[in-house]
Amino acid sequence: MTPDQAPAWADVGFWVFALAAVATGYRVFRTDSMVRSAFLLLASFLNVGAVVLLLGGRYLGVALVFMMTVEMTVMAIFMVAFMMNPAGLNPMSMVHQPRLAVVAGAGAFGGGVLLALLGEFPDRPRRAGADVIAALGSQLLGRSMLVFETVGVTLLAAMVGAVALSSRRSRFGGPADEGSLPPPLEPGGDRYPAGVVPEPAGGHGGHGGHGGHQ
Amino acid sequence: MAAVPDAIAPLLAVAGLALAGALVARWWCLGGPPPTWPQRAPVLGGGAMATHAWSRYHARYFPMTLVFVAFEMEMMFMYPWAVVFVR
Amino acid sequence: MTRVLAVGPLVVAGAYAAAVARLAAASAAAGHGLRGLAAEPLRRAALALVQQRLATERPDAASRALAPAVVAALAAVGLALVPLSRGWVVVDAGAGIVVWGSLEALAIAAVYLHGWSANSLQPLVAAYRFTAAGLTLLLLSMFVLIGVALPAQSLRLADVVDAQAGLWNVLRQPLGLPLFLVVALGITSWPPLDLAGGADLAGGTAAEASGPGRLAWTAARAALLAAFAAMGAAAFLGGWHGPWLPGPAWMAVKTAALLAVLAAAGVRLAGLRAEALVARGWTVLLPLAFADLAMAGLVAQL
Amino acid sequence: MAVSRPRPARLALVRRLAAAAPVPVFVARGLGAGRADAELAADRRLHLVGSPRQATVLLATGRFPGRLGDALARVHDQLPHPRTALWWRRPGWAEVPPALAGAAAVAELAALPAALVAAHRALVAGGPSAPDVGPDQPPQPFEGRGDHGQGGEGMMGGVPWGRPMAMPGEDRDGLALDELSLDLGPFQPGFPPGLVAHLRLQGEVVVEAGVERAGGVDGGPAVDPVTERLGEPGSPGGRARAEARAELRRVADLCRLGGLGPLAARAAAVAADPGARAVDAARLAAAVRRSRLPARWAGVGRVGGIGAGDRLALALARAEGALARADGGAGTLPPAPATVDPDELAGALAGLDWGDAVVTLASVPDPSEAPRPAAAAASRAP
Repeated sequence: MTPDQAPAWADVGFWVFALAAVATGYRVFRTDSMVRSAFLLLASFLNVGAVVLLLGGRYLGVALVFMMTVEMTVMAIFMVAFMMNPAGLNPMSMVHQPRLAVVAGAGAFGGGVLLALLGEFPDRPRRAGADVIAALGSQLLGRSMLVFETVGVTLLAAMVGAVALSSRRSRFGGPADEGSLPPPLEPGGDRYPAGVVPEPAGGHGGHGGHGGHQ
Repeated sequence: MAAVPDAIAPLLAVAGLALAGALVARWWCLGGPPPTWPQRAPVLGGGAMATHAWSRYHARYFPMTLVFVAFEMEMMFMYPWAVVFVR
Repeated sequence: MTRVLAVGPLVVAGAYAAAVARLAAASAAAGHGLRGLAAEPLRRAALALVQQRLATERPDAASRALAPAVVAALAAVGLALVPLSRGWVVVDAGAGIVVWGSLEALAIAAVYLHGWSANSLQPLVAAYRFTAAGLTLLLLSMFVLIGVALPAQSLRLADVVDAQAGLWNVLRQPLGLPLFLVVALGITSWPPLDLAGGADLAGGTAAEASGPGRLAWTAARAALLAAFAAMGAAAFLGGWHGPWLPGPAWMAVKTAALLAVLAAAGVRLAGLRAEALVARGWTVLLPLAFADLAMAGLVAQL
Repeated sequence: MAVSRPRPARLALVRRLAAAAPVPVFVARGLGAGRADAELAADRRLHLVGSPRQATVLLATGRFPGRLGDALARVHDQLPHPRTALWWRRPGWAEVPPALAGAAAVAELAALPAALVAAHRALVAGGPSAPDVGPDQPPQPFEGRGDHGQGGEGMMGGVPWGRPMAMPGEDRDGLALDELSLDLGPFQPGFPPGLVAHLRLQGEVVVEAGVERAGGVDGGPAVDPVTERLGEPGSPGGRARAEARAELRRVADLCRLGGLGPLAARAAAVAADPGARAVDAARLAAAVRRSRLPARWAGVGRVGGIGAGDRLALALARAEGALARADGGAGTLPPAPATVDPDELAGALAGLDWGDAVVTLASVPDPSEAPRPAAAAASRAP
């Protein structure tokens, strides 16, 4: 379906999914639970995927859903592992540096709007019945082979790097983080993230949790 | 290859109706009186836990997930590739 | 629109067929007869409807309600994607195989959410176990299904079935179907790969679920298993192709046969622990899946 | 106070179907009955469930002194309504735990299935559902306290919704994530009677464990139901049969824990059959081997020299040998594995993941499940 012949339901659907994407995206920052936050972001992406599908991005929309689903699941696992109070049992704010975030968000939104209004987009409606997926494939195997290969090598480097960085064993067999200590919560301060015992002679096995940041 | 008809409307309709149907069915089921506090204690075969179960959970397969995400991104390029591979 | 509404009965029939297959296999393996099995799923469902719906002290109520509903919706989309006969498919998606992949990914997310939502240790452990195995199996599934797209030169499932008019994929790519069945068992958390429902965890993510909630979870996973069986039949067993019988009948027969195989595996084989499954998934099954894809490419080039 | 629920007429069909469903039974093993309840798996009218959330009937077997009574009360209240409790009680047990105050009692193992089915049907037809034993209070009072009225303070403090949050602990990976400490059991499926594990977990890995026999170490069968049913307690055949039966009950338990319910049902059927022969046990052993369960558990839970998989295989071999002897044949009876000291068992749990720890605890032979001649047991009866 080309934009000029989009039926009425597609217009309605576009607005419904677009608004749902914004609403769930807003809720990401208004919940206390890391898991809810991750899956609300996923819900936002699912709505964006539906919007892309309605705009005719048959592969792109589905691929977006696919990738974002696994990525948000993985993100939830990491956020639960590394954030204090991951379920938000005590209500807390999800927002850090709110002023900077507001400025950056407004700037990005303004930039996007300007781009949409002032930018020149190619106006080449897709032929009815064209197979976009095959076109994408021949592009990847043909003229844009370099993109494909660059992405491949980059991702391979990412895999190797991820294993090297996340494996605890160092090149010489010992623990990779031997002798290292994470930075204190404030520069020069003596409060550490919960669970970190600065002196090895702490003796109480890291219980107590040092309060953490509020 | 023949023109591929668009399937977006039925896809969204099936997903939406099924989700809504399942949620309505849940609401329709009775489910009895609201549980009391002793009924709500977590199941540990007669055992008990002092704390909430929700915590910073040590999944232990963090490196696997990182490799997986990179691998999966790579695979997303394979789908269009598969369509034209034989040509 | 009528096709869209036909998905409802398909989901119910699929869940029922998967439940009967499981009960029949269990009954046969236990040395009991098969008498009265047809009504058994109904009896168990009725009992669940009479029972009280419990909650834990501080659950994530929205996630708890959403997880079974999402799995049910995924089963519906899965069954809607599969062509049941020539020209009869509810969702004729041009990227059907990718839609199937996202469906598997969403199923993993839903199971994780189900285990997380109870705020109880045993469901939580099960959720994490399942996610590790599910992600591994997701990669396998991508390889295997890209393999069936090669000869069809399309990601559309109707084309995949059409391409098997002469020779079924199960013969062209013999590794594909067994690997896909492993994925089906793992992602729907069905025995023997019921990593989200281990007996050592008092039922895993469903350890805290009672009454209607447990019924919804079990039924939704059964329907998803049926969708996997239908997908396996379409992608590897030639779908609706076959002599004498009409197309839908062949699809029903093949789907039922795969459900029977899956159920028999569940009652006769001990499952792998999550750690072993992940390790073997990456070191044995993934190379096998790659070999399957390479072979599919070679055969398709001929 | 019995909880009554509205029963509209349109639910009549649902109730009729529900009454005919296999009875979901959750078993709480007390002292003095060993693993005898495992035999119920052979009855297809019953469905032994892994979580009390599934059950309509709580079956309590044996005595529940001291902390076992508290645990029983906890599990009792976790069943959804409608629910009831049934007590497999021997005459002469005076002590009644609070959870079983109003429970019907059954003295014979053979009479249990019918009693369970009858209790289930009466419940589903609208009979009274057992009220809670514990008070309707949160684990710790929280309402209206703390920063937001949820009982919590700051980020991690207080008792939000009645419980504190887990705090970080050391781990072998160097990540100081939260450590969960809990008591598991004594009624975790597969556990021997009265066994409670105190676990400290990081993720699903056991950092440190303790093992306790709640209700006392000497909780052995006060009255042995096996020998009693088999007639002459002193006869050598009866003794061998009792040993085979105890091993087969263990096999049924372990198969269920391994996710192989149908094989558990077969093991239970052989155990319950007074005329079982060695060949039945041999066929069962072959089916278990084919399932690959002993191989899967080969390296799991090495305590006292052998792992869980070997213990399962040994139980099958002992059952076969004992049944051959009971029939007057010359069966080879491998020696029983030695019971394990709780501290040694606890030491073996550290570093295992949840599944391996549970399998270890369930498979290690326990003094409370060994069969004894009724005469010897009777002298110990309270």
